[in-house]
Amino acid sequence: MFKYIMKRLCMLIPVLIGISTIVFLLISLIPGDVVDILLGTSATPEAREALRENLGLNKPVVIRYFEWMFNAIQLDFGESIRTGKPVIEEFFARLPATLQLAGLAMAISLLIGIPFGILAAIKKDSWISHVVSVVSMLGVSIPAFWLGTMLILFISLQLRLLPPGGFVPFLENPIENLKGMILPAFTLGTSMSAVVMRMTRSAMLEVLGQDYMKTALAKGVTPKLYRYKHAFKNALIPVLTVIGIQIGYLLGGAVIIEEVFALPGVGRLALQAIYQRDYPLVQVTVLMFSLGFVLVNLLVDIIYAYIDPRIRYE
Amino acid sequence: MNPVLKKQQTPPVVDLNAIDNIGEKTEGFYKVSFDKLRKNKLAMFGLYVILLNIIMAVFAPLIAPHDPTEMFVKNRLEAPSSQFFMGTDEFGRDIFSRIIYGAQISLKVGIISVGIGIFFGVFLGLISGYFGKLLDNVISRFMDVLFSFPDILLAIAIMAVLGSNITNVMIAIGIVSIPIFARITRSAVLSVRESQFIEAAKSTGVKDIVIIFRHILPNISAPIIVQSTLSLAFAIIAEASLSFLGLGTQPPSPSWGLMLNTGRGFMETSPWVAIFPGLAIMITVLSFNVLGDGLRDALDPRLKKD
Amino acid sequence: MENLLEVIDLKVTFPTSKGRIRAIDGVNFKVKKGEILGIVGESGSGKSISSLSIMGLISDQGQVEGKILFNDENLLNKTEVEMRKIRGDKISMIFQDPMSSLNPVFTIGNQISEAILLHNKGVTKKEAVEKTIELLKLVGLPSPEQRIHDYPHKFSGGMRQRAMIAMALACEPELLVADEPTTALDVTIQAQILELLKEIQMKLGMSIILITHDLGVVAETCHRVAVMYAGHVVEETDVYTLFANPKHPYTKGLINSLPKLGSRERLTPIQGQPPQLYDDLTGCRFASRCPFVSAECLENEQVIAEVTKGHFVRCHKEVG
Amino acid sequence: MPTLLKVNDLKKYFEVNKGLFGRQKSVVKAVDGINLDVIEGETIGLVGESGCGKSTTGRLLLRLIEADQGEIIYKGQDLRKLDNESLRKTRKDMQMVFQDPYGSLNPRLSVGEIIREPLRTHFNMNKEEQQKRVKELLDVVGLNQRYINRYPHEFSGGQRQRIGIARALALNPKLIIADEPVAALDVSIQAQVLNLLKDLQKDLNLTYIFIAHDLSVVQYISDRVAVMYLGKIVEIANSETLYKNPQHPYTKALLSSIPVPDPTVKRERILLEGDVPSPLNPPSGCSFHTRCPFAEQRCKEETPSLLTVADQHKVACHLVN
Repeated sequence: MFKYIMKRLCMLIPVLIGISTIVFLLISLIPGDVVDILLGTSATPEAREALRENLGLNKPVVIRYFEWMFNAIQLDFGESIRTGKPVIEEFFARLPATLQLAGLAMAISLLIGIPFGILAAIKKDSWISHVVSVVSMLGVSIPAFWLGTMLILFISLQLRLLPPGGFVPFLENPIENLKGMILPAFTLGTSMSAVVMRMTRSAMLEVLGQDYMKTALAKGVTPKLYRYKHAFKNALIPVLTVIGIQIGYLLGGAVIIEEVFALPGVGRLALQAIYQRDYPLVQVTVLMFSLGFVLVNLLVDIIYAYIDPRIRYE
Repeated sequence: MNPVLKKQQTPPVVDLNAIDNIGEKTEGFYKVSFDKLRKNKLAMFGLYVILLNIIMAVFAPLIAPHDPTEMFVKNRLEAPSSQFFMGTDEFGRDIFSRIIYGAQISLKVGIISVGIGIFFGVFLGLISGYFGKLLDNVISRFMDVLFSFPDILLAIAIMAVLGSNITNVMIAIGIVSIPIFARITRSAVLSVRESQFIEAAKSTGVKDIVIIFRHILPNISAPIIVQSTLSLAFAIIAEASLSFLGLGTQPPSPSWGLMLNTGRGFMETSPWVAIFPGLAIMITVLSFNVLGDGLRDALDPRLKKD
Repeated sequence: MENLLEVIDLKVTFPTSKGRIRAIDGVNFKVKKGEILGIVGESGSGKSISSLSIMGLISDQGQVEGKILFNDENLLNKTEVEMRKIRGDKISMIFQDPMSSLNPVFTIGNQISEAILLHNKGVTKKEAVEKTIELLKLVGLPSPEQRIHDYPHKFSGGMRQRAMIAMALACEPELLVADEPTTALDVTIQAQILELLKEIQMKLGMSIILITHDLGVVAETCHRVAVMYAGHVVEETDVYTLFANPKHPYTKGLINSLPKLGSRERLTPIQGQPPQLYDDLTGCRFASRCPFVSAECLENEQVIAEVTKGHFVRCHKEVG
Repeated sequence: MPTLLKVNDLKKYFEVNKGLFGRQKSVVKAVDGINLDVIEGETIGLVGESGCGKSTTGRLLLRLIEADQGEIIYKGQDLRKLDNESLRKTRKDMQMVFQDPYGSLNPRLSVGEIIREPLRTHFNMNKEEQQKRVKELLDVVGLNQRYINRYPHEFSGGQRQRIGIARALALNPKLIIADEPVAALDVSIQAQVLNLLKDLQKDLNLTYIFIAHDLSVVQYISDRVAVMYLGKIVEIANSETLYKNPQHPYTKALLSSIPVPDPTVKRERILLEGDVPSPLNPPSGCSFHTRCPFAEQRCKEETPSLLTVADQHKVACHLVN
């Protein structure tokens, strides 16, 4: 098991290098002179030079790359062009809201997706199964920003049940915090619930058709053991993969949901940075999101191995 | 041609049962699959909606009651009526007409960006799956890296670099779509490559290029077709999302995402401005998704043997 | 000897898009206490469906008619809960492919002791583990104390089939249904497993239904044989009579199709292919391939009848 | 009779990566030094249990897999030294029939297209000539010509195998390597295909390398039989000799393991202990010593070589030689 985890960690290294290279190159690929874009052509030569210095643009790209990587390892990603503060600080200041949003969304989607997926597989060809199929189809097709907008319209503006946005830190006022989080988390979790539901259903159906399930029946196991012990543990393996991939959508979706519900999270920070062309800030957010995604998938791989002995002893 | 094959001395063993129930020619894979698809009502619904969308996009000038940019200054934010079927927006433009023209943008972005994804993805997947070794390793690692970015985030980042306009939207979504096609193609090639009919072709001396195009490509077309429909759905949502965030198509273009974004400002007073574009996106995306789902079942070789 | 199991006029049909398939159409056979009955037939003959019917494991779409008397009780009248208590306890089963018949995410020990715990109330986990080790010793698995902690993928095909047999024996069943238990194994391993089955049968005195396509396996292992073709039992008799004096043209054809070790004489295959089992079949199902076919064979449905004592044949020519 | 194909010391080792970074390389000796003379017009059988390297050997001969060492001499030239173009031309003479009647035919091509493909690749024929030849081939393998435009999924296993044989015959090969051609078929169909193969051999003067796990099938069809164990040939003899007078303990065990369809025959069965060892770590010395009931000390240390014990009869066993 330890060997397996070490192997996975080692396999991460080239991916991390690749990610950071691409993130670094993002700025170098901007067509035209960045300084012109940022300051306009009318800026004073001194101001232009200072910005060049700050962005390190006066050095050859290879040197800059190694400097940037060296600093990045020490979590130094430079300063924000607009505020002058280290971008990493700005990033961490905004992280809690995003983490809470993504965490709640994931919890919601697992709580909806897995039980209904199992139910749909067990009651194959029944009305429940059809409802699950239709609902999950709708769930993946509905644009999150529209769903969010509609929820604000009906639940917040018309019925006035929940606040339409804004963020109260959990430690300040847990109840207000949760009230404010329900709609965004539900919106963000909708598509993931649908995907998890579909995957659980098809994975369960696949497993139920396997030879070893016939063995279990021939042994005389009870329906409960049959479904939850023998079938579910096997079905969980493909479901986990999908959950890992869906975390990516969750992080990407957070950008949009935070915008819709005006939550002060990392996603919104990234958007603002893009609007303001604050490139170091853009870099750090994209890099950290990808890093988070990669780490979550590492975690998924480890859980995977825990469930499936064939991988553990690979 | 050396020895002319002699006819068998012993009467050939002929399958008595099979003779009576055969016709001269039977149907190919795609015909059989399409017949199967036709039985799937949901998928056919999707197909019809998509066809409707295409008609809307192609014949927009004939169908739309108004010009999508024409501002009826007196009729700003007017509720749906017989004149303005879905109401008007803050500039007094007819929302119904804008949605019809918006189909052009959605489909164009969808088709071109998925086209980019298929072209590069299938190419990379084919060569990495068929030739393997170092080439495979390099391509696969690179795809792993691209896969490590949450996809909409990667599109946003690319847009941030390239600047916001519709061409860049197509490039960004196209790039984001490449890895999934590469992966699907590669794994399909890997499984087909091991088939005995590939060995058989090799042993009769068929060239690599013929093997790839005659034996491998037709046998991996099913997952690629399915993924194309699903990727089209993704592309349409992604375009709408980018435009919604102001990073995609720019005003006054009637992009559904953009319309929704501006509609948010008048939600309490004029909800129709936001409702209809969203519905349009959802129905279109839903159609591609159900069609993709139906195709997956119809093209599944495992269900072939009845 | 008394009958442990008696299958009477068993019919199983499945709906398909092209109409109902009569997978089994009026099958009769019996299993005496302490005997090994071989059911032999080619793919599609209905031999596996017969075994699944006995276990009550035919899927919901399949329609099962007739009687399956086990200790004089009709299994087809039992509820699912009652059947569950019989499965794995009184009747157990082993399958063709040992590679896919064990659940990959549980240890061998866990899967075997589960069978013990399911059917024996009051047995502790510890006792179940001890019994598991004992069973694995019985089936000849080396160092069972360690191997119970292993997952199936660590086992070779032969060892997995041994583990499957141990699981089937967990509650000392009266009847063991073995569906092609050696088909997926190499010959030398097949010999080991067949030897093991015979040995266990002697030791525990249970009855076995051995389903196979291999006449050699039947000749070496079974006491009595039922030959199946296209959903019918076409011949049933003791193993010596079957090979010395086969009556049904299909049985004869099958024996003649088999290459014999040491002989290179030209084989006489059965011509053609088995029919598809749709509803509209009339007459003898072997008629289209039978060298002795007559007009009568095409028209009338044959019934199985006793031609000499203990020798049942389903053929006009023999029954008259 | 002249030798058609000569195989000298053919080896194929597969590397398996293990451990962190795949540094510990293990070697699977799939085929470990095979010598074989194939005489024109004969059928030589390769028999053995799974993992013995018989199928790999067949593929090495056609260079569907590249060997690591050894020579494959056909018409005086070493196939392993041919460039791709000459190999393609030589392969015309050597064709393969595959095991899996479902996997060996491209499901997207009609039967006619499948059989036509080798013709298109090697001969300069027009459409009509090709069509005529395809029909002729269907006739030869006992299939109705009307099947020409049908797709593989509509055929039964036996019929598909006939299509595969027709494809192999299309190029008028001299040698056919048949890899478990009847393993997936029912007994009654198996006999049909075996008889077809025999008849074709007689009519077309073919040479067969017949690979199978079923010794009784191999004996039936082959003139000579080579028994393989863990990548090596342990015994090779005439079909009858091998049955009547097997020398190698493995051959004896294999013969005695085959169930005989005659309940009156009571044999002394040699039951082998345990499984075939993994080719990943084959035992030292004679690779059979771990299961051999007669193994001695020297069997664990020295590898026996394949030596002639009688005319046309070679055995690799210390106890025999």
